[in-house]
Amino acid sequence: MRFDPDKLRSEFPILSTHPGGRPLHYLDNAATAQLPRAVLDAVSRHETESRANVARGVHILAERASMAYEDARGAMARYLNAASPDEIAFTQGTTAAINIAAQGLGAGFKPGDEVVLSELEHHSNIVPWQLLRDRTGIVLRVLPVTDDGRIDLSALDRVLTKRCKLVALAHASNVTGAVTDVARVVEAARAVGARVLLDGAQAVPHGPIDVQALGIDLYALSGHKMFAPNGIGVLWGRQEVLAQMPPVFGGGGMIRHVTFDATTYADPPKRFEPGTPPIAQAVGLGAAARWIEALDRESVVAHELRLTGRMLNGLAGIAGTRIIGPTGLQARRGVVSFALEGVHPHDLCQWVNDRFGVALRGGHHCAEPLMRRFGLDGTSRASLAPYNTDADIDALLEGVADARRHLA
Amino acid sequence: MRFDPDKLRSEFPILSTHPGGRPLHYLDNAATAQLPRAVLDAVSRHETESRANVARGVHILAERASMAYEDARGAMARYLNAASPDEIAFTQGTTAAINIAAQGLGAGFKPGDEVVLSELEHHSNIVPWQLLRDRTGIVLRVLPVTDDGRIDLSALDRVLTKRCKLVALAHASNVTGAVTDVARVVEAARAVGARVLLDGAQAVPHGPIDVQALGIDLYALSGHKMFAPNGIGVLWGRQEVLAQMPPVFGGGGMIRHVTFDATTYADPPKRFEPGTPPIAQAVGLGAAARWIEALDRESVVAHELRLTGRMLNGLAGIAGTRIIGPTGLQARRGVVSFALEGVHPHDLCQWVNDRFGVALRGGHHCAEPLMRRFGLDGTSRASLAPYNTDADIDALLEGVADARRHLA
Amino acid sequence: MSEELYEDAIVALARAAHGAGKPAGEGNSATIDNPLCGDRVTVEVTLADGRIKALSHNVKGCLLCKASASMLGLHAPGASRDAIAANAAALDAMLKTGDAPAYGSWPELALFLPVSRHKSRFDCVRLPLQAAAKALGETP
Amino acid sequence: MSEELYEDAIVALARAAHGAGKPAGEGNSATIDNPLCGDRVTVEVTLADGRIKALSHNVKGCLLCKASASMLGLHAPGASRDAIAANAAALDAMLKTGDAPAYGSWPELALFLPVSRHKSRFDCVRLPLQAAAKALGETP
Ligand SMILES: Cc1ncc(COP(=O)(O)O)c(C=O)c1O
Ligand SMILES: Cc1ncc(COP(=O)(O)O)c(C=O)c1O
Repeated sequence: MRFDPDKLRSEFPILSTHPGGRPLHYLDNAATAQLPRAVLDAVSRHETESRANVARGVHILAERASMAYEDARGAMARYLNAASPDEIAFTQGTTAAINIAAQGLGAGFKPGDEVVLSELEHHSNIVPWQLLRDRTGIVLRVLPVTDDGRIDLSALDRVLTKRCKLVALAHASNVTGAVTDVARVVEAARAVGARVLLDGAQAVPHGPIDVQALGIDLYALSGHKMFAPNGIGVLWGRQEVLAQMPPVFGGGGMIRHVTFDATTYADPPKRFEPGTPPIAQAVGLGAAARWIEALDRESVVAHELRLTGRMLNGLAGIAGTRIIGPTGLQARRGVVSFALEGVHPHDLCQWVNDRFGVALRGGHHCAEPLMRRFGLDGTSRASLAPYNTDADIDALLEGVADARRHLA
Repeated sequence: MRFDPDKLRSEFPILSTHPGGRPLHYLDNAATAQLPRAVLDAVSRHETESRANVARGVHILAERASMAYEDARGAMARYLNAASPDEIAFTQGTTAAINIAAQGLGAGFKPGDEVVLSELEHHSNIVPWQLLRDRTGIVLRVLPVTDDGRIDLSALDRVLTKRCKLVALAHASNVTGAVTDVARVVEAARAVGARVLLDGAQAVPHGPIDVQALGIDLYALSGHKMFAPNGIGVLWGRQEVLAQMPPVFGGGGMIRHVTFDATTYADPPKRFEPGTPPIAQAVGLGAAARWIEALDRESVVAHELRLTGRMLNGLAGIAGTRIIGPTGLQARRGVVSFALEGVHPHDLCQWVNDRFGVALRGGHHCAEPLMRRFGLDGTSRASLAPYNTDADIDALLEGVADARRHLA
Repeated sequence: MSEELYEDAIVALARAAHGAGKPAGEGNSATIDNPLCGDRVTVEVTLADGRIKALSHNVKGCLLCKASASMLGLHAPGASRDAIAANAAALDAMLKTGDAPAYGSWPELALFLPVSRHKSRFDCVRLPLQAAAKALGETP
Repeated sequence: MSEELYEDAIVALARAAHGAGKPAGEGNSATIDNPLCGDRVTVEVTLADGRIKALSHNVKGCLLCKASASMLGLHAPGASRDAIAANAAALDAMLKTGDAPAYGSWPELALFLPVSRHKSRFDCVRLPLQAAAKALGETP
């Protein structure tokens, strides 16, 4: 069956609304993707038929809620090809997952141990390591970024030393769309005995991941960027890696026994899920994973690549635009950042929103070091989902050209 | 207008389902309360009309989402009578809120400084302080519990010393239903210069709170127990208290500026909201607060007290039952724990579920120290919401009597 | 087959408490906690010629757990290690599939069939057999 | 009144850039960041007899921010502190209510009325006036 983006669109109620009286050209998917009926319904069915707290409850709603929650864990284990559902810890999102990893792994780091990041990381993969540095005296080392917005892996030799304990990088950049060559990173990390964490926030929306094939140790993701509700994410970790991490937050559900003198902790993943988890949101995430899996992956990839090419070509045809990131289609996702000379990103984004119904994101995209690398304060960014169409790209290009005429 | 619990019930879709083929007598509200239409609709409207990431976005959905999120903050500020919405930090729940408070305040504690808890605390108000103790060398001191399941405030003089920096107590117990005499706690804490944190998880479902009148410093709550979605809660703190707390988790949205050398942080509450927050869930929480505010408080309180009395009397009439907690109606909520001699709580809960459609919770209720205090491994617990009726209590009492006949 | 968890026969089996008793410290003993509910089972076994000579158990737990321990106490004496393992496997399969237990299993296993619809209670029934396996030196 | 944010008049006001210039370091200067977008405004004022003798600003920001700074640069010289504060208050009220600015305000204030429907852009317009207030020694 041919992939039909218009049919797909009809599964997303919000895409047929007319906010501000105009058809919606939603190109802000890297910030948050929209929700298909399948996910909306799974959540609302859960809330109206199975809502209860999980674990320790024997009544029928509690049984249903526990099963739904563990079922979602299973769905995410499949989506990531984890060795076991026990490797899936639900968190509030990517940011929480990386913080838990930082504090958990950090308990085993010594002053002078090194963590390697890159210049294109999202703040959520920078600040947790800085907080850890402030507390433990680890050293942060930074891989530079090439002129076309990729992590410069030729610097791996220089930046990775024997003191490196962890390499923590974006799987795909939320600014340039560049996809990281993970095999090369893993090889370099293994050579110095370091672990590898990937920030998968921008990779997971584009299809299932095989964490085992990637050969990595930890993976972080957010639901809201992969067509699932807010407030849910995953920290995946290889069983022996999670097992070595002490708990980060404490509370109900993550303990074995509590006395005031000494408390013992549950095994992963529960150890990292203190308190009542985001149950309905996990159910939504499981539904989202299944929804993505049911798409014809090849067609979706081809569709997004074609739209990305159209966008890159179109922008190149507008005088004064500058692409921040790869200008080709190799090893990149449909996330396109650009600057328009003489026009502030917020003015551009406002213009295309107000007059063309195009939703972009403007600003530093929580990647200030990368902005500095390119001598910018911010960019405008268009980012794709499978439901985007030629009409969305046309509206974007028309809008940018129009903004240039009026504002540049 | 007279308060009509049956009319209220009709606002909760799940309450008219028949899980397991029986009418649902949901008495597990202290674990998780059910969702009224008003909240379900607010969330689904948000997801289908205003879904976007918050902050920094200028497109119309981003504007709507940001306004909805800040509007929810305003609603919670009103619900708690906070001095300003800036005192409301959204968290994943009570557990996350207490952990953030512990790590945040903890940065200012010295070895030997004391934190006072009580023997009836939920694990979520014990373990975070133990993790802090392990890291910083603070000392935990514990207020005992009286025979009728209240925090023994007569011990305040003995337990609070000049080294006490914080008193952290449940506002209401999730096991005994006892409500803490906050004025007395605050007076004793002030006398030694200590701050006061309340775990409000079991207090907020029963109506708006006035944190200013209480005279406390920090307050933690969960949405899912007050008719809001999972995955959202609040840490309220007086402005000057939050201002002194360093960030706990790092990421997007909580920074002022990021460089690899030094990062500066946003003011509260953003400082404590790294990453994409649970936006739709916050919207649901705001709607829940408004829904509670619209109830006729006096009638609801009278209704719940009457049902509590009926439950206490009824249980007392069944041989072999023992109430764990106050047997009177003064200073207590509709949370009733009991033991039935010779019957394990899980067997009792299963029995009343399978044969009478009554949803109770059995076990240690994440309060192992309290169980030990009463020489028990667990209790059975019935807990009320405004939508409960005499029929629910009758089913419970009939079920307990029946379980006794068959299992004791 | 009854739909009910607490048939009279299961209540009676729990009350019979075959093999109940504090560990005397003469054999291999093992304790397992149910992490969900805080219940705890201790099993002590004495072996002779590769067979179980005696088995005693101490259960702090629910009726299902006590009934399961009682079943174990009834059949373990004289049984081989393999028989214990086979019945533990039959129990797991029955709970998972909801089908009647494998032919040749202990007859009381069938009493626990209704538990298959209550995932939260699986561990209650499994705990005694897991503790026995652990006491017998197998990874539970 | 136009519904559009970027009327020609606002674009022209921004381009006119009244008062734009690097701070010379002769007066009181203050810098304010827009925490949301990283934009930054520096304002320098020189006072004489309680009135503003000169004002210059340096804006790293959007067109709305530049237009607002230009309005400030146009009217500040010769104005009293109170006039700055009154116009800042008028701006805040206009953004909040969506009503036309108070009588007697700077005429260009009205150009920013459409911003009242875009809460995310309020700070863009406010920033220059807040920086001026800060440079004048008021709490912004
Ligand atoms: C008194 C009390 N404190 C804390 C909690 C923890 O709340 P949550 O699990 O929503 O984080 C609960 C409920 O589980 C509670 O009843
Ligand atoms: C690459 C990357 N990492 C981390 C994050 C943080 O994710 P979240 O805000 O959902 O925690 C994002 C998105 O905001 C991202 O794009």
